[in-house]
Amino acid sequence: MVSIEHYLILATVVFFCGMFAVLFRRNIIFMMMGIELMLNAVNIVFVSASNELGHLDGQIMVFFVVTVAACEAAIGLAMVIAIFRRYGTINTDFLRVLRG
Amino acid sequence: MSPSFPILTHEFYLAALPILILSVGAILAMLQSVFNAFKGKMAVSTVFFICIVAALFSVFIPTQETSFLNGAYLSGTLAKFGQAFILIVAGAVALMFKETYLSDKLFKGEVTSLYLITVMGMLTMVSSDDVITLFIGLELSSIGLYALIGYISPNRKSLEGAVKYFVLGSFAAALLLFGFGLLYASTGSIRLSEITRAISSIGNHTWVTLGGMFVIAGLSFKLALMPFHAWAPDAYEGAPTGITALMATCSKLMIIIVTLRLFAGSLEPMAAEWQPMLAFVAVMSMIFGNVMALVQSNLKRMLAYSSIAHSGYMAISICAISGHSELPFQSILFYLCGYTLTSLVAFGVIMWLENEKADQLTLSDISGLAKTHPWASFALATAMFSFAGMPPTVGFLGKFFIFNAALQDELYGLIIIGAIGSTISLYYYLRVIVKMYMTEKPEIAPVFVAKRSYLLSLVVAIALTSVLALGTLLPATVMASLKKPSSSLLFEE
Amino acid sequence: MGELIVFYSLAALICACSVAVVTFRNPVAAAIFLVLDLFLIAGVYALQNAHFVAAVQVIVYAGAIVVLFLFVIMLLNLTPNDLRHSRHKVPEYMVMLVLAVTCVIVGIALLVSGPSGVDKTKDVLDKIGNTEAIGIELFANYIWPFELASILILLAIIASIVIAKKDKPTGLLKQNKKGVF
Amino acid sequence: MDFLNQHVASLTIFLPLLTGLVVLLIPSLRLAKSVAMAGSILTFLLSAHIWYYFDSSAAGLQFVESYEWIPDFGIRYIVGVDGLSLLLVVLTTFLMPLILLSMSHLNDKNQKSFIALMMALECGMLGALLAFDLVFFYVFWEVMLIPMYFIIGIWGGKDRVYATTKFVIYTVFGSLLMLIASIVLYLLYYAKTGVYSTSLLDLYQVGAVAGTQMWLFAAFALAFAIKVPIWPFHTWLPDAHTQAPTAGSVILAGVLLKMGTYGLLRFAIPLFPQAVSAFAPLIMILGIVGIIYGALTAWMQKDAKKMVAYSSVSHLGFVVVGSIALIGSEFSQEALSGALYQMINHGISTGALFFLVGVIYERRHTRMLSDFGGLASVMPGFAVLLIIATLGSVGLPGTGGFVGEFLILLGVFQANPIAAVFSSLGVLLGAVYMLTLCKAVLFGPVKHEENKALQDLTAREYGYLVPLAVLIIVMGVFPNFFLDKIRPSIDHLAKNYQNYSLQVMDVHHVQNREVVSVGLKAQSEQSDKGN
Amino acid sequence: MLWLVVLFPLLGAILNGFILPKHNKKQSHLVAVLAMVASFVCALITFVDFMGNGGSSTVLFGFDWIRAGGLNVPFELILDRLSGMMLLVVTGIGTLIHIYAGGYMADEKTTYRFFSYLNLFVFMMLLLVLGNNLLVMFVGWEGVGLCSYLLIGYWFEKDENAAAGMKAFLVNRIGDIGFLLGIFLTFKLFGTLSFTELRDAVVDVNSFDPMVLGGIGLITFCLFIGACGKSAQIPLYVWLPDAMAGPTPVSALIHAATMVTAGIYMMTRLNFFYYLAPDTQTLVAIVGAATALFAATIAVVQSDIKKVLAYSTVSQLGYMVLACGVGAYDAGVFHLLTHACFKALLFLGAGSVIVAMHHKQDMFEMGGLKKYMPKTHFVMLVGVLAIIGFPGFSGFFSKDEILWKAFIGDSSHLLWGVGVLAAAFTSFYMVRLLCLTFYGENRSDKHTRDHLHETPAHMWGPLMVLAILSVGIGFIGVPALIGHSIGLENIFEHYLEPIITIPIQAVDNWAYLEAEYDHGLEWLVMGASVVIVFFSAGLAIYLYGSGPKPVTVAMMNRFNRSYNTLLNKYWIDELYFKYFVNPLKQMSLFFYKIIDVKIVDGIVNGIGQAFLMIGGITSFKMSGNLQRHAMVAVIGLFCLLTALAL
Repeated sequence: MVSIEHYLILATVVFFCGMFAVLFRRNIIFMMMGIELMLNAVNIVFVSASNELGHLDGQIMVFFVVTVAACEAAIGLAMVIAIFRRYGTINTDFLRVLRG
Repeated sequence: MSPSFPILTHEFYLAALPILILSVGAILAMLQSVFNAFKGKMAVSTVFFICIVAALFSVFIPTQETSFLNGAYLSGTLAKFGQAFILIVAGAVALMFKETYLSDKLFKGEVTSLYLITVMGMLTMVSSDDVITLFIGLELSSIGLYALIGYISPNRKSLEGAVKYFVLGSFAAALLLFGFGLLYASTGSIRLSEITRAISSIGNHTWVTLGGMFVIAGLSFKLALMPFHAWAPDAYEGAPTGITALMATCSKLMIIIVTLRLFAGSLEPMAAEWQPMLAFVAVMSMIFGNVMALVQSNLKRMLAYSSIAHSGYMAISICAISGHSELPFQSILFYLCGYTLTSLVAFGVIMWLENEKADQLTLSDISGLAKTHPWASFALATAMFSFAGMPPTVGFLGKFFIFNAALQDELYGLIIIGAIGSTISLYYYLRVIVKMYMTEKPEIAPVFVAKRSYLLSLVVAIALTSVLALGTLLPATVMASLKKPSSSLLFEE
Repeated sequence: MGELIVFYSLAALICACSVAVVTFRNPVAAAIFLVLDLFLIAGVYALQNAHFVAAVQVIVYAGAIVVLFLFVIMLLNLTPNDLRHSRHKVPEYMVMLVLAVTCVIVGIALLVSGPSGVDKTKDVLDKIGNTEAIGIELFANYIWPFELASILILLAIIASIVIAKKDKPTGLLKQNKKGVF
Repeated sequence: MDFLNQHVASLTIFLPLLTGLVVLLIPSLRLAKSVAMAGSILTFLLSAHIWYYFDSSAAGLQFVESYEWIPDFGIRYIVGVDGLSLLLVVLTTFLMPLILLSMSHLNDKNQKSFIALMMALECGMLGALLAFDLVFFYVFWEVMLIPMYFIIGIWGGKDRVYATTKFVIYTVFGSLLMLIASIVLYLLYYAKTGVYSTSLLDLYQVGAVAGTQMWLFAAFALAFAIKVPIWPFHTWLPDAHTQAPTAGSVILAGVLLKMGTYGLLRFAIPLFPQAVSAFAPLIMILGIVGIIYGALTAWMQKDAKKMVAYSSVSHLGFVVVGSIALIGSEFSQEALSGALYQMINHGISTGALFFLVGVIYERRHTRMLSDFGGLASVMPGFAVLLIIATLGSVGLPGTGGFVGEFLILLGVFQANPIAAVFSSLGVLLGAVYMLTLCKAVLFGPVKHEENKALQDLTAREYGYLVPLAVLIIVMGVFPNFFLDKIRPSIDHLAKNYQNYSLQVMDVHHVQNREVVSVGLKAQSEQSDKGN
Repeated sequence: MLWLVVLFPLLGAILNGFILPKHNKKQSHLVAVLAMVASFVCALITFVDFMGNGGSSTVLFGFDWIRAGGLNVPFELILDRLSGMMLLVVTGIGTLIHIYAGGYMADEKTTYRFFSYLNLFVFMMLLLVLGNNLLVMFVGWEGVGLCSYLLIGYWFEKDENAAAGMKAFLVNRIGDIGFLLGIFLTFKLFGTLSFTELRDAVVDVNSFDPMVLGGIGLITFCLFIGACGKSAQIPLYVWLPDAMAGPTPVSALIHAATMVTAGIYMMTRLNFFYYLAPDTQTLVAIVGAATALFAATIAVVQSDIKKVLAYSTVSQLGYMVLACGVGAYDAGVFHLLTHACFKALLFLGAGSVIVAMHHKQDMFEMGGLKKYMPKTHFVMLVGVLAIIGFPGFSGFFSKDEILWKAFIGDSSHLLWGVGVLAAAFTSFYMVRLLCLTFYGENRSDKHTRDHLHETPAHMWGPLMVLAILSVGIGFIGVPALIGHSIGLENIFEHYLEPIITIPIQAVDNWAYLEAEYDHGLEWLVMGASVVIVFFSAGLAIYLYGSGPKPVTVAMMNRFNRSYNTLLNKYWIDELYFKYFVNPLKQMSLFFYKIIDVKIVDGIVNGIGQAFLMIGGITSFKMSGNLQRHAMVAVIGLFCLLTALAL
């Protein structure tokens, strides 16, 4: 029997990996992948908690998180396209009109 | 356990009517776009306003004050207050929008539908108890806003603002979810009310603490509290002004309401852990929000930093939350009302001034405005005084109540910092007035075209009147009416 | 014991894949690793009796979302120039250190205190993973968010269209017309 | 008449505001000016009504009006007059018509807004003087700032923006701390009685523990010190004065600064008696430093207005010193009366000085002393009035200034002879700089050609200067006329500041809506412990 | 009636100053003179009435002036023997000088101003004299200072005059502070400021609390500082010579006859205090004697006719103060009286000379005026004889009395010695003045000489009256010694007796005043001084009898340094400037330029700048980079964690 802490730590590692991507990848697509990873980490937490507690709520939550992740991916990628169309790049370094 | 379907009673439909109306409206508006039916500007905006008004009326239909569907939908005074608030403000913003140069862009089928869904998401968020619905609501409003920021205004800033908001917003959502995940793991519930109850019985547990930390971080992101604020100036500046107003007011309200729901009962048992965190973000926001606003030249960006500082003030009050006194709730809500009205005035004036050629107002653009546009200047100046918390505007009383609440909780340090921050803020608020009233018009100045803008002026005038009235004659009434929503948050053991 | 072995191998692979996702330069490779990652996570779900969720994970995530990613990556035909690593002016390693330290602290904090001992008896354990139960739950208690999710998807569609739609360039953008389409 | 007696305080406060609004709405400038003048005179008459019907045998609050404002928080609208505020109220309403009379130099378009702002300012000042609720007072206290901010900022001199911003930020900083302290006080009252109230009538009885009192007093005192200004918080004053238009300077020096000392007397002292005893030496020292420092600094100024501004620092130092002269466990009544009296005097004589500087500024568009000289032969009428104002300012016997300074010094001497000796240096130094001013402007040869053709005062200028000059002398010759009105209040404050409740504050001439008087209760045990 | 005495001059001042048309010189003169005459007549009637009633003090209550706390100052006038006498002096001499001034100021354009000030001065002086409490006296005290300021600066077009006026006012203010402190202390000790009450409080007390006695000492000291200012004693005398910048009638009235004697008057009023404070008395005596000598030495080398008279005034005031110091208040007041007459006479005479000389005041440009202005010469001669104490003239009696009292009051006789020395100098410089002005060859330029003429009747008329007084007034106070031999009683001493009250406790200290002395000694002392006076007068005649002899120039060169020191008044002004005024000015500039602008404002502005800078830096750091935004957030998260750990 693997205790819940293991799952939580796994989730934490994945979460911070995702965070790393957001922090250190200049490419918006990578950043979005990072966010997907973070959401997956969240899902691990919910699923393991659900298993631990004997609830279905956690799994339902995962279900919705996946949906939301899909939506975010859709709109994010739409933005990537729009950005690429305008700037010719998706490197975030070029997003610097707004500053100060 | 046997499946027990249908809990969707007619009471539920009645209670959820505002949201249903909005979604129907959104779909109608989208259909207009799809079929290109009902040509003409009027059609879409008519649908839009009818929806908003109908939803607003439906808020006031008396319903059972319970939670439906295990907390998926709440219909209490606080929820109703939030819904009415959001609908009114969103309607007002749309009214103002209607007379700006971007009107055509907003009142297109698909964009109107985005707007309606955004509003709907906000309504969902203020009226849900379980994290799932709450999260859906959050995403509904956020995604809508990403699109609204990015699309309506055709300059490159808006897209940039949208992207930044999107990335950081998603990041925040992930943080928030991670926090809720941990809370779920430790409390066994995804309902705010149960989480709260469980926390007070579990007490100080590391998972709870950590979960709370991530939740605070996520909420701070959405509230634009330092150091999770960074998206706000960019998004505020990049967004069309009306959308900025919406972000500054409605999305703040929805987050605040969720925050209050979550912390109303749980902050006290966890005070030792969570209060320092809240205090930290509050202090950072009050100091750096104000200090960084000092050096801004773009009006909206300045207001963004100022809104960060204002969130900081609200966070003070959040620190002071306890389950036994409605004062902090009342004061936050009052503050928020005041802040919203003031923002409506300020952004309204900016919207009125903006046009295609001058879509990013800077401080030097409004130099000498008082000579050419006395009323606009007066409104903006009043708004600035209200932001700065000077009587006789509502800003002062808001600040008074916040301070009051915090002092009741003996948060002296926070209040002193708040006072210092407030003093700093005075400088940049006054700078706006200095530019308008005490500076000559620059040689190269944007031309502010005189437009027909009865609706916009009407909204600004009403908001302005309210700013003054709430500061002088009516505070008692408003405070009293906030009492009931606030007392619904009181935590009974 | 077997469960433990499976978990550890899955966890190790997940971690490796995650690191690969965030460090690989080639977006296609990263996306592939992401798919792998998601599959492995589905395994973790399965390990915890969440079979339905695991299936959803595979279908929706791996099947739809990552494909979307790959589609966009291909569509944009990104050049290496777009994929440069970041060059931060702030000390990058310090931030990394902060990140790592935060991660470790969170991990340790989670580890040191076991479950909070909250009441577990709400549902029967054997229902976990029971697809039927999930369905009932979803359409009974969670019907409202479920319906809202449909609106959310609608919103995402509209928003994506609105954002990605080719717009007539105006104002500022006239000089900066570098679009590939 | 009954109605008037019941509402005269509110009418006095809000009539100016109303007038200001009406002025803005009237298209014709001439009419607007007449309306403003009528309004301000009417306000003066209202305050004269208060003066006339004021029962000078009672220490209590009179003409009380009390309504709920924010009942949940116990915040009320309470206004009323007692001896401490009476004179200042009348001074304010008296100055305002004169100020209106003095305004002609503005261009037509702006003049209406200027008048409206002035009227708003008057409303703010009167409100602050008459308010008897801490929050309500604070509201007016801040409301005063806004019109002044615009007056200096729009119609001021070259560095007006700097000056006015500094003025506002400085003041607001102090008052925010005061706000915090007020709230703490209010919560203390709640903790003690279980009832929310911000009414001064109630808060006087809080009797916080000594340690808390220190902090609260420090916050209040800082706010008031900045407003007064007490050295070293004074640097905003010369800037504000120099940059402000004449009318602004007059009202600033005439009334606004007094709010600080008034606040000390009304709030800081009776609310925090133990802290007062502890802080009195410090404040006394700062006051004395202010007297000497202000005077010395004024001496070498090249700008006439700056000189008068620094003279305010010095004069208000006297007021501060007088307000805080403790003899054992009582305040010196002489010094308190003197302080209050000196506030009025300073308002009048410095007001007159600013008017006079304004007169020559209008003619020559410079205020540098070196640009004048020998004006006595060109403008004899001006010379006479300037000399009278100067004498009032240096406190020559026979002018009001003397009575004030004398009483202050007399009282301070009873409390602390050394302090009195140092303070009295101010009397000498006051003469030094004021006579330097006089000499530089009036005497010597007419050095500049432009000055030879200067026109003497016009009828209008006489119109607003002569009343002041007359008052300077009347106040010196018949001080009892004024002192009698304030005596009971002063007496009560001086003797009972440690236990200041409004038991004696019975209400006269009005059937007030509810009973205001609260029994004189024994100090709480806490405060005894603090002792 | 007494009120009328006071009010007439005020009325005159107001009429002239504010109401009547301004450009009619005759009219303003007339108004002023009428006011004075009316006042004088009333004063005379009052006085006669008063003496008719036995000359006991009466207090007239006017109104309550200041009432605050424990302080209640009524506006009261007191009419007693002292104030009655002063009443006559002020109104009488005032009237004469007013009449005279009409001629003196004939060329002026703004005489209304002059007469208004002058009337106001008389009003203030009367308040000073008549006030029944320290505060009313102080009103007059400062009021006369004000008028003095205005009148010295009457010709304000010249910077020096305005400066001189200012100096007078300010130096007086220093004294006034002393006066004020004295008032405060009095109030603290006795709770009242009324003279009558104070007197009742101390005269009959047998044994004082040492504290109270010390307090009285301090009171008297403080008040004496005031007196030093007003009566131009060391160290505050410096204003008086400069005050000669005013028109000469002013110098006569204010700076010789009335105002400057206020100090002596005040001390006499409060003699019961002073008697109780022997230490102060000693100081007073020393200061008086020192001033008398000091000023006399300076006067010896002055060439400006008015300056000589000014220093002579200082010197004579020193005598009066000396008299007060040794307890001989009656003598002091008597000298005050005689001095008022003859010094007014001298000043007005000098004024006539100055008018004749077209406002030239240098004596070395005069000479031989006797033949042009015989009447003036005559009165001046009388004046000089009076001041040098020529036997039989008023100055002789009064000065002798003082010197005698100084002799007996001081066992070392040093005070007396100084007094006599000063008298010698006095007679030297006065005779020098007379010789240089009226005798010898005329040294002026031709134009001036051609226009030399005697003054009109309304100018020499008052002079004649004063001359008569200068001679005659002495006979009301003939010292007992002489009086006994020529059959004249000392009316004056007798007259003042009720005023001069030695408190019971102090009677022993002042026993010598009443003691009997050997007449031979008295004669000897008197004779010595007369001889010395004659000797120095002779020396003066020898040196200057017919124009300055070359030997004076030789001596000037021989004793260059001492001469210069004297000419520059011992560099006292420079000293004051160097050690008081300039440091204060430096301090003022330092306060403003360094402390105010740099430090205090620097801090205030610095805080603002610092915030702006922080804002600049932080917003630069947040340079709009998405990653950086996220990083800040993560660092924030870390901070939260830290906050948690804490």
